[in-house]
Amino acid sequence: MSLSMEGIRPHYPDYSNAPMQRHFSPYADNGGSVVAIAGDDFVVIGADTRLSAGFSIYTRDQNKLFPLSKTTVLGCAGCWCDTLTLTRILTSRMQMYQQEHNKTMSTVACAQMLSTMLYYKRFFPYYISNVLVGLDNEGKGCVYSYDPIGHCEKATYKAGGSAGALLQPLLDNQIGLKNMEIIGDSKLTIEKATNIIKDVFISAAERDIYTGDSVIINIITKEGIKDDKFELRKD
Amino acid sequence: MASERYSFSLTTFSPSGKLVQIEYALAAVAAGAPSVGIKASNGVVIATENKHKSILYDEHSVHKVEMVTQHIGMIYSGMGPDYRLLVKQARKMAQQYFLVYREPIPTVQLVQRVAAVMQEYTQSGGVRPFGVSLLICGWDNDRPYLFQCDPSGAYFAWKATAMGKNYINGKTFLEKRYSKDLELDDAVHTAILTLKESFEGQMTADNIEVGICDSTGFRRLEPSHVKDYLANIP
Amino acid sequence: MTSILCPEIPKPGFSFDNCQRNATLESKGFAVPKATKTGTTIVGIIYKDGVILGADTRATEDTTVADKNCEKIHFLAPNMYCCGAGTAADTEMTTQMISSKLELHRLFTNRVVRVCTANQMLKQYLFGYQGYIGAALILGGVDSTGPHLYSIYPHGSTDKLPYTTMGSGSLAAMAIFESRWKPDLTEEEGIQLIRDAIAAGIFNDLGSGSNVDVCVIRKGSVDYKRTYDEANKKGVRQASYRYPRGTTKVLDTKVFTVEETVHQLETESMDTA
Amino acid sequence: MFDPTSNPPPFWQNGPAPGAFYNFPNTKSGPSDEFQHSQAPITTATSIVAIKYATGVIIAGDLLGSYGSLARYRNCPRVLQVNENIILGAGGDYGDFQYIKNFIEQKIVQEECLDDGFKLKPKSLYCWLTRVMYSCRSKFDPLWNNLVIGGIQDGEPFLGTVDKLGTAFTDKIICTGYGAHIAVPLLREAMEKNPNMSKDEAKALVEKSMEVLFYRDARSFPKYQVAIIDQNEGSVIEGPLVVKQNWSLAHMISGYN
Amino acid sequence: MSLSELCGMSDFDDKINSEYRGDLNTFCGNFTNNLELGVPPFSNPAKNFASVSKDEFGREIKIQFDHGTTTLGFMYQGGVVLAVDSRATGGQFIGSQTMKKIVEINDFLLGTLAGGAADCVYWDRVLAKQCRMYELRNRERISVAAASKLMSNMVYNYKGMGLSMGMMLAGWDKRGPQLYYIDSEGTRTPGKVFSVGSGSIYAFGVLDSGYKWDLTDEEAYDLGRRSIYHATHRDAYSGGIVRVYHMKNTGWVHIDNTDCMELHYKYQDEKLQKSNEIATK
Amino acid sequence: MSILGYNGGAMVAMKGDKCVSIAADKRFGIQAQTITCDFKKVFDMGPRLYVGLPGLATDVQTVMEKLRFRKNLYELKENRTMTPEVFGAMLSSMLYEKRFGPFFVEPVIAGLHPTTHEPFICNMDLIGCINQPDDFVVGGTASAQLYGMCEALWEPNLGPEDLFETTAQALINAFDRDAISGWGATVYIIEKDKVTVRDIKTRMD
Repeated sequence: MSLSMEGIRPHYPDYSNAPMQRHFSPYADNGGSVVAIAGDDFVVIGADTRLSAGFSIYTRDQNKLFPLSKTTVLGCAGCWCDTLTLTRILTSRMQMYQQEHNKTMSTVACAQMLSTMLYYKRFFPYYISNVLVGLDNEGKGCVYSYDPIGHCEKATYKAGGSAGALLQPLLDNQIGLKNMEIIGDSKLTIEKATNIIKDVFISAAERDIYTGDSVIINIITKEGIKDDKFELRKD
Repeated sequence: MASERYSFSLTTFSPSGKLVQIEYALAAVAAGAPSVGIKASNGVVIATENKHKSILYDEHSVHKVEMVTQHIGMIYSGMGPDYRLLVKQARKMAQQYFLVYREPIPTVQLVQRVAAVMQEYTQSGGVRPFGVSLLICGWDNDRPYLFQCDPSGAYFAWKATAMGKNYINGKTFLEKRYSKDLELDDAVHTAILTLKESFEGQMTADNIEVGICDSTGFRRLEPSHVKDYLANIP
Repeated sequence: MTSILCPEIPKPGFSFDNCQRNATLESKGFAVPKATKTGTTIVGIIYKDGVILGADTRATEDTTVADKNCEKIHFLAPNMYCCGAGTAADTEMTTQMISSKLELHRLFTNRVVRVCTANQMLKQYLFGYQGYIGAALILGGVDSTGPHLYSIYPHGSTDKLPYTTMGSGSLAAMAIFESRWKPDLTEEEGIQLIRDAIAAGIFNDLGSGSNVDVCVIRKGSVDYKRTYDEANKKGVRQASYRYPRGTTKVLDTKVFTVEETVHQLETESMDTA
Repeated sequence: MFDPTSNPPPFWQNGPAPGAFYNFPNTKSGPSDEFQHSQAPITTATSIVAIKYATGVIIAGDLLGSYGSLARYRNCPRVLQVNENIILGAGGDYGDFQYIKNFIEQKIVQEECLDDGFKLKPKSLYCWLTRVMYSCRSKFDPLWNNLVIGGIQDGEPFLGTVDKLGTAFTDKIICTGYGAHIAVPLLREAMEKNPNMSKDEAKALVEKSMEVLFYRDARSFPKYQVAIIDQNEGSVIEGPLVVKQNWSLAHMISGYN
Repeated sequence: MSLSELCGMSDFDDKINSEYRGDLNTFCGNFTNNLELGVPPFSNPAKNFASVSKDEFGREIKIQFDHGTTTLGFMYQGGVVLAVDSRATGGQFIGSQTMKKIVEINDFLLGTLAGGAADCVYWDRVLAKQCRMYELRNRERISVAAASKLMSNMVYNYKGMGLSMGMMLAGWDKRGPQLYYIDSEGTRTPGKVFSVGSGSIYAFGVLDSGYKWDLTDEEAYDLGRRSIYHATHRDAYSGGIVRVYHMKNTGWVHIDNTDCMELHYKYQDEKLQKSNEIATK
Repeated sequence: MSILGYNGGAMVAMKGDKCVSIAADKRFGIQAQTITCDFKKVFDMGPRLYVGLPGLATDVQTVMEKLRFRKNLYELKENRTMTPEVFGAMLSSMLYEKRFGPFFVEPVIAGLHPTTHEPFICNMDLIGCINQPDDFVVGGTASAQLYGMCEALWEPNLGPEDLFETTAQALINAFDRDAISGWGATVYIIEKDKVTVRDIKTRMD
């Protein structure tokens, strides 16, 4: 009998049949999901606040959105230690740019810089799924999504992180208006975007164990960044 | 006797087309303790004689009325040891059915399966047929069922029937007394009366056994309960 | 005979027909998929008048929740229940099979089956499969000798304890027991303790979630409180996503009408020679 | 360096090559001149339990240094006062902890020497340790520790933790090791009922957690130390304290049966 | 001179700090030198990365890079036509249906990307910079041959490290239209007809049967479109929209983007019509 | 890749008001290669009983044949229509029998009770653990995407027409994000007196 049970066993410390082994791994999956939706003159990004590893919750209140400038916010999900490092370097790079050029880095430039920074670690990547949002030079909302090694794509909506696969199709349907013959009111307002983000997180919290506790939503308009928070299930 | 020539092997027909071993088995049944079953409008009753040859015998320790599942029970006329084997088989089959379909076995199905076992013993080498006839009663689909299984593997659905010693008298008695809208209580009464028809000696709660089956399931009546019924009998 | 020609109900026991093929597939790099695991917090305590069992209701498949409200307290016998953690199908089927065996045992012996009998049956069965049947169980019941509580591990070892926990949330639940359990709890205290222990598992262990099921077994009676406490409620959606009819483009439609069929339930008696 | 898939080093490593008398150290003799980092902790310490209460922070840890499954060193203090603003607790490899402790102390001494009136703040230490731990993990040479940093900054209590990867977060409750599984549920429950705990309540809670941990964590020990830092009362290390134990229910456990 | 220096304290501190202070530069090395990527702390990343990518619980860390593609390019009398799909898949999940797989390096140079998306985009960007530098230094556009050589040399440095890319470089230089194929193994070859990516075998089938040198422009576009469509239909990892570019002597022109869904039902109707015509005849 | 994803396929079943739906994609592929776009994955097991079998195509067909055999035998023997519950139990025990050498299918069952017309849906894992929720079940390679869609779209008491739209939209949008399922889809709406089968227009890439 060579039924591979090994793959599943180690999650259960109390009745694993494998000997306890301590093997160093530089990565951890700390979970979390990020969703972003861009509109004509705004962009909304939400991330859950659960930080977890394995089957335990590290903390229920971890903001995963990092405001980089007045018009740019980065949302990160994945390996938290990589996230901390990446965002810290990003912030200082933004600062350096500010001091060297005496102006704030634009969202577009920031998006490109992030891609280059991620690619630098091509052979030992940051394990993060990044979603960068902001207003571009014309004040239009934009969303950039990345794979772990820095492939960057501009979009109008994107879901990433542990529940990315659960959330993306609903966005395709509701924001991207895919596969519909009759399309009702397709005007995207801040309110509609925020509501959809809340709804997709409610759905994700039902099915993804790494998504839950609460959601922090940042609404970015030319007036600045507005915070919103809303509760999810806690189990 | 001519038929003896064909009785050396169970699986050999006699020239007249009979399997004489089965006839002998039926004879064993007809010589066995009488038992009765009656289907009432709201349940079934099965009853049998459980006479003891000696006063030293400890009553109520070995039963003739046996439960198969919550809603099916059975009794027999004929040979006790053979019966126990069939009870065991029946219970196992019922449990197996439940494990596969997560639904209690319908009485018909159980009867078919028990009958199939009995039939196998009329067609295999080196075995003999069972020396018992069974009465199987059950409740499903919101209605009662009463079946008889013979050593041949034949099974019959009855409204009321009697087996064992003096079964002809019993049946005649039942034919007279049976009515379609009999209540369970009356049926129990009738069943005991039928047994009494051919009963030798004093009938007490210790030498008959009664089982009833209705929408709440099958149960064997306690001797005290039987006593109450007996009290109503002249 | 008929059963050989047409095995309607197959032979009992496992079939290993596909093993060779599956091993070949695996050697070619196609991983064997994971069966649904119940991450699970299951607990049991002995209280003044009997046993209380508790369980959460989440079943996970890797990191997705496969079942939000599954039943982890399984019926074994009228005086015995059993909580299961581990491979969901294994716990389900093992308890069903043992329940069947216990029923037969009850019919043959004509008395209420003792809890230690069930424990022995379970451990022998699991030991026989050397841990390949991934069922971790908590067995609780009351019999003529009083309340009993066992924890049974997939390899067939068992423990008899006054309070026990199992599953991925077992440590969280055990913390609650260790700090609050005491002998001779009342039923109310017992249920509250069970609820708190399960809630600790639900909120602190990601493999456990949704609701709390509680089962109180006293001498002669059982109180199975399914969804005793709804620990978590699904959030309220902001909008309805009902589509106007005609949203989906249909290429081809076929309609089959279903007629009411009449079933004959009577069986005709067979003619016999 | 790190290559678990390659063959093990030859049996006769660093010895004289066939036909040679002696191999001088520091001359390349094998395919590898790199050392293998220790990828597993040796002497380990178990859980740390920490709570932030209304006016301060408590960090507790027992005194045992386990050598595998052997309870070998029974007096390994691992909560310490960094300066009057900061307390620190550590679990995991004890050697790595001593190394960290050493350079934190150096840092403090150096600051003292500067004598500019500025004191290291807990958030700064927390941030710095995060970078140190991350940097080590990126070299595949992790410091196998969980560090818990408590302190008072700007009049507010602060509690944060860093693990061996550099995963850092702050919370009101932080437990490491087995404590993360056993003590956290107790603390979270208590914290939910009483979000603004007083010092005494917090202390009692920690005491209870240490007791439960001692019952269930096989690498724990009944002697422990507590570091407390308070807005008003400054910081103090208490202990060694002894875990209250109650084995009265032992007779009820039939055990293997 | 502070007390600490008097006491000789700084040595220890410097050692610790120097180790961790350089982060800011060491994590952005490719900002200053585009060709330099971070060195992983283990040897042979292509082979060994897999053993690193498990977390402590033994669970696989799924670092899935965007992948997959069908791209094609061919030369004909009117220049070079490039056609690509737009799907990016991470594992089985479709990360994007709108990815841009043609990179406009300059007005006379186009690159297509297949394989690891990030690899291709990054190195195309580096190439674009180098081509521009060449232009500025030499006051003339770089030849396609030279550009492709630059590219293949750059990625050759990382051969065996796990880069995954197969790209085509199309351009128009002094010698006329050019088409090159370059991949991460260091292959670089000129040719007339290429198709690269997971769906290329399907694309080749259509492409080869319809290809001739003297196609008209419209025919060429349609051939490209049709080949990509058929590849997207059969290959799970290709899809989205078909982008067609034309490299002319005046520079590249973006012809159009067509959704595969639209193409499918259009071609299906055409097929139906044709079979109806045959039937009526 | 898991063997369940060798051929690809996505499936969903939902409960509505006095009706149930079951829908599946139509692709049959071998890993990345699409072989045909009219592969049947949902089979009728009775007038109001459908079973969907996503998974390894060879096992899909084997299991379907075995099921049909067992179910027909049951109906002949017991002279009554099999209820969805019994059908589910039978399938579950059939799969669990092969616990140590499973069939690579994760069945989805949808149907109405033959006499009470009570809606029934359930799914199981490959060794027969039944999951029987009140709202919807999913299966196949796009299950993560389907979970996300259904959690948002499903609402109680949908009539047959609305149930169709909801099921169809959930399925199409979900498999549009899965590389190895799609290529057309069929939606079955099962009601007391009729079964409506609709082929819907989807992306074909």
